[in-house]
Amino acid sequence: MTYLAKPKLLAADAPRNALGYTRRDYEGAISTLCAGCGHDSISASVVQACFDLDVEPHKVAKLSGIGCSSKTPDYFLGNSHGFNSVHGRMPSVLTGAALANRNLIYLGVSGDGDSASIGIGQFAHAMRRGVNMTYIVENNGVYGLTKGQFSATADKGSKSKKGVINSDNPIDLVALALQLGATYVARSFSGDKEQLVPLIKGALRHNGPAFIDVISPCVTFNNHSGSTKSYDYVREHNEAVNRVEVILPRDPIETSYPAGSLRRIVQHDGSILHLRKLAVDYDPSDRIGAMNHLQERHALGEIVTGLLYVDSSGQDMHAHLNTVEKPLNQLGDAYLCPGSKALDALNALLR
Amino acid sequence: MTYLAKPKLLAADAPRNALGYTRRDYEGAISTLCAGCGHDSISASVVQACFDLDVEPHKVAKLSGIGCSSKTPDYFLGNSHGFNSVHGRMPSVLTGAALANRNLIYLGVSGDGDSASIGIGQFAHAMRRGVNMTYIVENNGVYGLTKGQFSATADKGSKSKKGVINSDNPIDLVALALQLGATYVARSFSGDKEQLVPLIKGALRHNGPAFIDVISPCVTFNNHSGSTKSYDYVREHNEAVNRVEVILPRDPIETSYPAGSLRRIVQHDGSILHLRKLAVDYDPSDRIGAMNHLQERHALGEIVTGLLYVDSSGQDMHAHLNTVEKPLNQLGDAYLCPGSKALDALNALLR
Amino acid sequence: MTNAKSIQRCNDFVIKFANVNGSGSSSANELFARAVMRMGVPVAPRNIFPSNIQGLPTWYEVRVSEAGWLGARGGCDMMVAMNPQTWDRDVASIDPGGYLFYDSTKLLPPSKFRDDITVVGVPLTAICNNEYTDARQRQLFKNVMYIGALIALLDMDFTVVETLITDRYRGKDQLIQANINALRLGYDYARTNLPCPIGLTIAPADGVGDRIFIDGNSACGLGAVYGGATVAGWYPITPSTSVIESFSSYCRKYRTDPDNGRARYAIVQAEDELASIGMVIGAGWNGARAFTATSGPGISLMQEFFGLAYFAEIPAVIVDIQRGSPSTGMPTKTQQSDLLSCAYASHGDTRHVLLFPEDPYECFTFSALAFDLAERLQTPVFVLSDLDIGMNERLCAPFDWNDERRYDRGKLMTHDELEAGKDFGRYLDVDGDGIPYRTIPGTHPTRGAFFTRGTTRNPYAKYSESGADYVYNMERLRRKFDSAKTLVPAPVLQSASQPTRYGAIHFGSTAPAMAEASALLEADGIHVDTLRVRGFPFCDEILQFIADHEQVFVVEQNESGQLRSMLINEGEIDPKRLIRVLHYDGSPITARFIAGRIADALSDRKISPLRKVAL
Amino acid sequence: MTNAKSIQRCNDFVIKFANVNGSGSSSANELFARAVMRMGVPVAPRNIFPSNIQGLPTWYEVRVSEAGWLGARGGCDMMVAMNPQTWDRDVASIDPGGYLFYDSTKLLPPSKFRDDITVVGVPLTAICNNEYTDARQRQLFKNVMYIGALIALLDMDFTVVETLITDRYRGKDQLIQANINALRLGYDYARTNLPCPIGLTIAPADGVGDRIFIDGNSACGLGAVYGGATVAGWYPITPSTSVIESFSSYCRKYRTDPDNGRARYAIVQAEDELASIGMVIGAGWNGARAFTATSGPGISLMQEFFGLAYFAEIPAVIVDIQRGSPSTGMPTKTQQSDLLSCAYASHGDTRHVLLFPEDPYECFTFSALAFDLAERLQTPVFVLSDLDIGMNERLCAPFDWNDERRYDRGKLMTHDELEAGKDFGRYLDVDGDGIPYRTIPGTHPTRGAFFTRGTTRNPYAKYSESGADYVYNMERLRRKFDSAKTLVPAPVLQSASQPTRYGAIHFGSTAPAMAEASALLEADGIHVDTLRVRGFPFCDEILQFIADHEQVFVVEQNESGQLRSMLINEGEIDPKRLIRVLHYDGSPITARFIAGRIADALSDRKISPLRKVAL
Ligand SMILES: Cc1ncc(C[n+]2csc(CCOP(=O)(O)OP(=O)(O)O)c2C)c(N)n1
Ligand SMILES: Cc1ncc(C[n+]2csc(CCOP(=O)(O)OP(=O)(O)O)c2C)c(N)n1
Ligand code: SF4
Ligand code: SF4
Ligand SMILES: [Mg+2]
Ligand SMILES: [Mg+2]
Repeated sequence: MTYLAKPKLLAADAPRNALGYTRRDYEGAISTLCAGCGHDSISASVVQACFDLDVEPHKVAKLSGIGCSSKTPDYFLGNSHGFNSVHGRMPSVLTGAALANRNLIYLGVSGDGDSASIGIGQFAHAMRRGVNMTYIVENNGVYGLTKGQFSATADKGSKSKKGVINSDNPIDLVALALQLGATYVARSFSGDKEQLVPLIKGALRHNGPAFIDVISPCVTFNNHSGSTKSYDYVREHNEAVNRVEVILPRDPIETSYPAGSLRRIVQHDGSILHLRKLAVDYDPSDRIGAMNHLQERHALGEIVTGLLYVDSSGQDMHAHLNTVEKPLNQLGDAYLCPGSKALDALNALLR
Repeated sequence: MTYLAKPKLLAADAPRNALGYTRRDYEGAISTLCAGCGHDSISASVVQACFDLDVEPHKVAKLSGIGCSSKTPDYFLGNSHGFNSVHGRMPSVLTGAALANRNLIYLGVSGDGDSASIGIGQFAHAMRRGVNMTYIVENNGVYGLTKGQFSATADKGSKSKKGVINSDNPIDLVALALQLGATYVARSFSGDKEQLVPLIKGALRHNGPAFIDVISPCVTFNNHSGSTKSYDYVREHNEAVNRVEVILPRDPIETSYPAGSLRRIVQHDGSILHLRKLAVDYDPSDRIGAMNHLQERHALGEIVTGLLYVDSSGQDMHAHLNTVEKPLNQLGDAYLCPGSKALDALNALLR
Repeated sequence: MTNAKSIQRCNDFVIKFANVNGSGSSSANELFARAVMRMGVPVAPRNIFPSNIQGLPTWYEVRVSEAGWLGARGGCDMMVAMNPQTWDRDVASIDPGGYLFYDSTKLLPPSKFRDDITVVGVPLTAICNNEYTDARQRQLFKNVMYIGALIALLDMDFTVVETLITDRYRGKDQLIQANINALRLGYDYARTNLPCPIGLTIAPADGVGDRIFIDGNSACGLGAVYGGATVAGWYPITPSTSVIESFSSYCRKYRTDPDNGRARYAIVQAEDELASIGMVIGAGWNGARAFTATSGPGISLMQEFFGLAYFAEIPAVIVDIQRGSPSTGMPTKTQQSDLLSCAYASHGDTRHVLLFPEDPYECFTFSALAFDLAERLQTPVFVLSDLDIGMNERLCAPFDWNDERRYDRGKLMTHDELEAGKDFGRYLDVDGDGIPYRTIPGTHPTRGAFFTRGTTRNPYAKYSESGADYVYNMERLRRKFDSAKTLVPAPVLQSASQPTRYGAIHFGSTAPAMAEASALLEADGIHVDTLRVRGFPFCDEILQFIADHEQVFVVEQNESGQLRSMLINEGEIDPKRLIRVLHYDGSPITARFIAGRIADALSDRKISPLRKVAL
Repeated sequence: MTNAKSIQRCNDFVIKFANVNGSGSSSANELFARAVMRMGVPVAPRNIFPSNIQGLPTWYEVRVSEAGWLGARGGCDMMVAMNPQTWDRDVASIDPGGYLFYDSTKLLPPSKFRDDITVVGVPLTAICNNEYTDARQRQLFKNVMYIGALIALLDMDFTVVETLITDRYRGKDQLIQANINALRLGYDYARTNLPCPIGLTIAPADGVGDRIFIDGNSACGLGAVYGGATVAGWYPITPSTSVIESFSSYCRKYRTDPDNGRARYAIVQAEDELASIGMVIGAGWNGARAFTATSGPGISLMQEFFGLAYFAEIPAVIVDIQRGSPSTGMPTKTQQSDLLSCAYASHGDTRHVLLFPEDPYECFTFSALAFDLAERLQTPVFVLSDLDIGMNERLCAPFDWNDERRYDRGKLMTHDELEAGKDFGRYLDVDGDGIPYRTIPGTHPTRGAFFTRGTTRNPYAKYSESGADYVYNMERLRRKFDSAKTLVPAPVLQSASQPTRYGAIHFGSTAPAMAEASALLEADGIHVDTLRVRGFPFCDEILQFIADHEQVFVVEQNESGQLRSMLINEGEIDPKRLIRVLHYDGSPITARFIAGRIADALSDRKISPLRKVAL
């Protein structure tokens, strides 16, 4: 609670990353969310991922919409600029920010109401436009901040805390992201940091639109039986297709693994994704296959998690626009203003 | 052109349908669209479909957004109430209309810009809500009325009249409709009335959200080579999976066909869809399979047309809401107002 | 331990409960307020809560006033300090001579207290811990327990609270017993260990009469049921959400078909506000009475659709529960700051009909009326309530309904009229009131169908780009708006005890504070006639009132004086004659504030508004 | 065949071309207007077009005025009637004594003509058909051909048009020849078969000077380039689309990196207006100069975001090309009716900065200026142009730019200042102008980062629900808005030839008509000082002007007198002193209309506005 001053003392031996930062340097204000809210675990995972990747906090821009989930950027990366915009419109605001400075890391945080209900249009278009960002939806199937109404990701037939049965078809944001052109698509569970942290790391190092749908139970309004977004339900129906490990160029040369069990994907920035296959034989480079698998399992009530699709060759929005290397927000007057001579010449043509 | 008075004379022997109406009774104002615009052919198909089905014109409500396509409801069914609402918002207006009176036939007409760009959110939510309607998108890949900018359905790599190459991923409304819960999903081509008319008829008789994506070339801004929405391109890449015939209960008992070649689907209202398989062996009751087929062929540059998916057992929005049979807009005061006694009782509880 | 100059008051004080959000205290606090009411003493409770679900501070302020003043008073005579987070400010906020009630289980250093207040400690946690094992129970019953203690301390009637509990949990006997026991524990502890009563007491009175106790949003929902609304398209947003919750629960109660259990209504949670208002407009176009409820951000998002409904002339009802703005602003605080964005909503020249309820009674009445006006005028009608009215229970006149009353569907052309060949021009002014006839889709097989659009058209609804058609339409819309003047509720005049040159105009939730302020001013010999505006467009009485007074104060809960701007513009009033009295920090306006401002203005004659505070 | 009382005028008449939409006539007509300009005669062309792509009627009205009046005049001295659909109204619209030019290929009954006009027939179709085989060619060259005939009839300089064609198709010699031949065909036919010149003639003059000929939207796009805009998020909508088309073509020309051909700008066609403004706000937050261009419906859709940018204090530029409203209204007609929805955009109490360009020169200048103001004031800045300025070519002063000028980035806290430990309160008023310092994301590793939000926060950008923090912020925003008064362009005063008690206030595209109206009135001995408002908030000169005149006419192109309302509210002006002169049928306002209204008002002294036409 922001009302309690945050303890400042820090263990002298707290581990430091390559930049000399401790985990604490990646934390933010103290959370005001309900005790046990899945969103807080996601915040912790973001902190861990950024610490592990030696991200410079001020090189990250964190943007969100409105909702409990959208509040979380206040609770991590206190040294990063943040923007809690308006409900459902984070994608456009982030797109604009990304246009202004291609050199920052863009982290968009949203909720299922924020992205699948009011924000579905902006979500869809940010994906198809190839915005270079990590887009995390903290998906609890309800509107937490307005006290538990169904959101558009609530499964058909699932029961609300008040006992209402949802009769609308659910929107599967992962399926949409796959269809609309996201080049890094994953699903995870706030209760499984081991899976989530590497997925976030991979996304932060990915070039292009990276989408992660994180099932994140709302303990206050959607953690009862009959809900398909409760801790229990997700634990029981979680089907992880793979485990990811992110290897940075500067990391020690990896030891060899039994062939087949491991898949190695080199990303645009040189980072390497190691995918260890689990249960099913799953090919994360086959977009249509991924959609197919997803839908079939969903029909069986299973929640497919892991890195579902990755295309490390994709181009991002700036490539499409062929913009200069230097961030647009850093171009000086001389680069922008054609000056009076050009104007005189133009005037001449207009007579 | 509305400026030219419409010729009123009518051949005495003009064919009449069961209601005694001629085709003319299903026409509207004279089109102001460009000569050759695909949209006009769709209007003609709507007229034909309604004539064939003996639809009572005043029992149809036609709604649209804004655009050349959205103007067309003015050019057919002159005896139906029409509503040219605001850009991209037809689905919500139609949903409200459908809530008010469950007994009319709802025909929503939109464009690709109207539905896939500004309107994608309302499109998605109308589908998942199960609104009982026929939703036709007159898809030309551009914004016609604003002079030819790319819309969100323009294929990646396709060329604009001005020579610009589209770098964004396309939105495939059919794929979305399938994913979001439409129970009747088809794609057709304005140039193929033979295919289009029965698809519209089937949709009008379908219970639940019926979506038809009609590729409808914009002769003025998107009919050049390099466009994937031109008459030539669509003719060359059109892959029809089946042909539909709509049999009304009152029609003569059908003759038998060689098994396998024909599929018979009885709709909620007793009408029967006869699907004659074409080229591929295609199962229109397999939603996931349909999506798969669609995506695979799209990857090959083909445009899959026909009745792609139909589920005649689906429930519509009114079923979900368990509303009374009588249209809400016809319930009298007595049915709506609890009256003073109830109020007195309530007051007592509030003291 | 009671000290000399401690406050001594009966049936006239403010008691405030400081709690933690989500700790279940609200139902206990509400129990207290109801008990006061049941004892016949007017009470006005107010929630002060954060934009958060759990863990942050909340306050419940209860004003006890036998005189019947229901506006916020300000100050605090007794603080029930249950939230350690806010202890310091809570203690500091007690009026000198006031009382502090706290959980004395943990010992606190004297520095944590004040010596000019009376401190009353009850070891609530201790008692709970040896009574209950379950953590949640300990939490919940602690709340009930302090109510018990208060009953003793304030000399209230124990049985009244008992009955309340019995009524509330009717059927759940165990719950009833458990609660009454907790209540008793607190009561007994106080009686035996504390000097009861303290200086603040509640004595039976008959100041309540037949009034009812309900929040404005519930009343709006009920009003929509009585007004014949069958379609609601909505999107959750604080503080409007409970309007729809109320509508749906009353619909379940009153609109479920007895024969087959089916619904005579349809409520759809839309994907956003654009879709909500779109559904309302579609339903209105198709002849159903439809509405939505929202707040500021929703009003902004609906602007384009408002313009369509205005120009295409489609009935629609919008209930706007105003909150702290602009932008996300202060979502859980109150304000009256959406007047301009509703009155002139959408681009271009528009004017919209507004209704300003003062309390739950008018929330009910005006919500029902709005549907008649919307169909009569074929235009959007806005019910402008606010968080203060909407989310707090308020004593108000009992709801009433005249069973003779029939819904006014407005100018609807029927099948038979069309059949008889009656001329139908959808946008034709047939009788000078600017209101045309309309047809509902499906009315007649071959006549009466028309094409609705947001573009210009001729009186027969044919598309037109002619300037003459456009001007005809705009002038007709203007006439129509004038016709609305006599249809919206007339203003309410409250004359001072003697003729005066001074007047005050106010509206909505400012009413109780204004009434009390007038009394305070009268006491100081300052006489002010007050006029409560209840609708827009403004009828002549309002302009006459301004003409009749030399100086008119316009009392509002916004920063720029929005009603004043509208009065000046619509009434062609010289701004100099209208003096702003503006309160806009998100807390409900108080009589002390209003009286103070008016007195100052009249005393030091600084009555002409300064340029820098122009709209 | 020329009849007695036919109009005889040189360099002072209106000629109108009636064509069919999409028939390629516009470029030919434009050629004609340019030719007049090249002959040194001021010319003011206006397109009158439908909301349609092909087949509906369009008109191109060219006012030739050596006196230099560029406003619409009304009436028509010569009609070039090329559209059978509209023949009757076109013929009827010619002033008595005027001229009718038509395609005489098909014989028309005398009933189709008037005997009080001079009819000039050229068998265009016939000539074309035996000259060209291809249908499209026949269509296109017919247009060029009637221009050729007009050159002869109006006694214009053939070589001027030849050169224009040569310039236009430079490099495409075949096209040049083909066009000149067609031109020649028409010219020769007229010379040999018709009495040339007719009563209307164009003689060389030097009334044009160094002025340039361009449309306002192109100028806005160019202004954005000079203003340093690097990001544009937009959504197509008439009449604003060409602003972005211009911006992108000028960017390609001036902002392509010479070394690698890469873009020093980013233009994204968004999915809708909410996304457009969202992108602009995101880019502005991140330190780039960003803008969008839209029209009424877009302004309505952007309302919520405007409130966010206002309250979170983010620079943004919005170019609004106003059109006929409300709703879809008259999308291809002009109006000045978005003032209120921009000035007080979004729910709650807000005030926004507006700029009112009068012509392409100011479209350029103000568009560039807007970016400095947006960053200096950290708020949205609106450039309010309209269809009349935006989509018609207009003679205006040549663009100029001072190379010494540097972009004003406003109060930006730098890395070094932060490093040096300078106190940074994002919402702290450090020097009384109400404008706080901001940091751009990425500025400093450990200092200067803050969390931007639309909710209330304290001066150090920490989340807050405190009323005091809210009020501090609102008062600071008010101070900030006052600071803007001296930053927006000052009004332009045009004094009458002698001291007068009457004044007229106007803005934007009304300027040329107002200037001409003053002259007309002066001629009748009515003297009116005029003041052209160029920005909002209103500076003191404007209020002084009102104070200095007994009666002030406020001339606007909207139905409710929106600028007048703003003047009354912001300036605390007695409405009685401001008289509405409103023209709003979608056609550009004329001097005749303004002068007529003012003369009437002053003559029959009906000068106090009537209640019924209040805002
Ligand atoms: C325009 C607008 N409409 C409605 C709201 C109210 N509102 C705030 S948060 C929210 C839903 C949040 O749901 P979700 O995105 O799933 O976040 P969660 O709280 O569940 O994490 C709503 C409807 C708003 N702030 N703005
Ligand atoms: C809010 C809003 N924004 C923009 C416009 C301008 N506009 C009119 S039609 C249109 C696009 C139409 O494209 P589409 O839906 O594909 O229809 P088409 O003309 O291609 O048939 C646009 C952007 C508008 N009318 N309203
Ligand atoms: S309401 Fe739900 S989503 Fe919001 S903070 Fe509490 S648990 Fe989390
Ligand atoms: S512009 Fe294109 S879509 Fe519009 S009417 Fe013409 S051909 Fe049809
Ligand atoms: Mg959620
Ligand atoms: Mg299109």
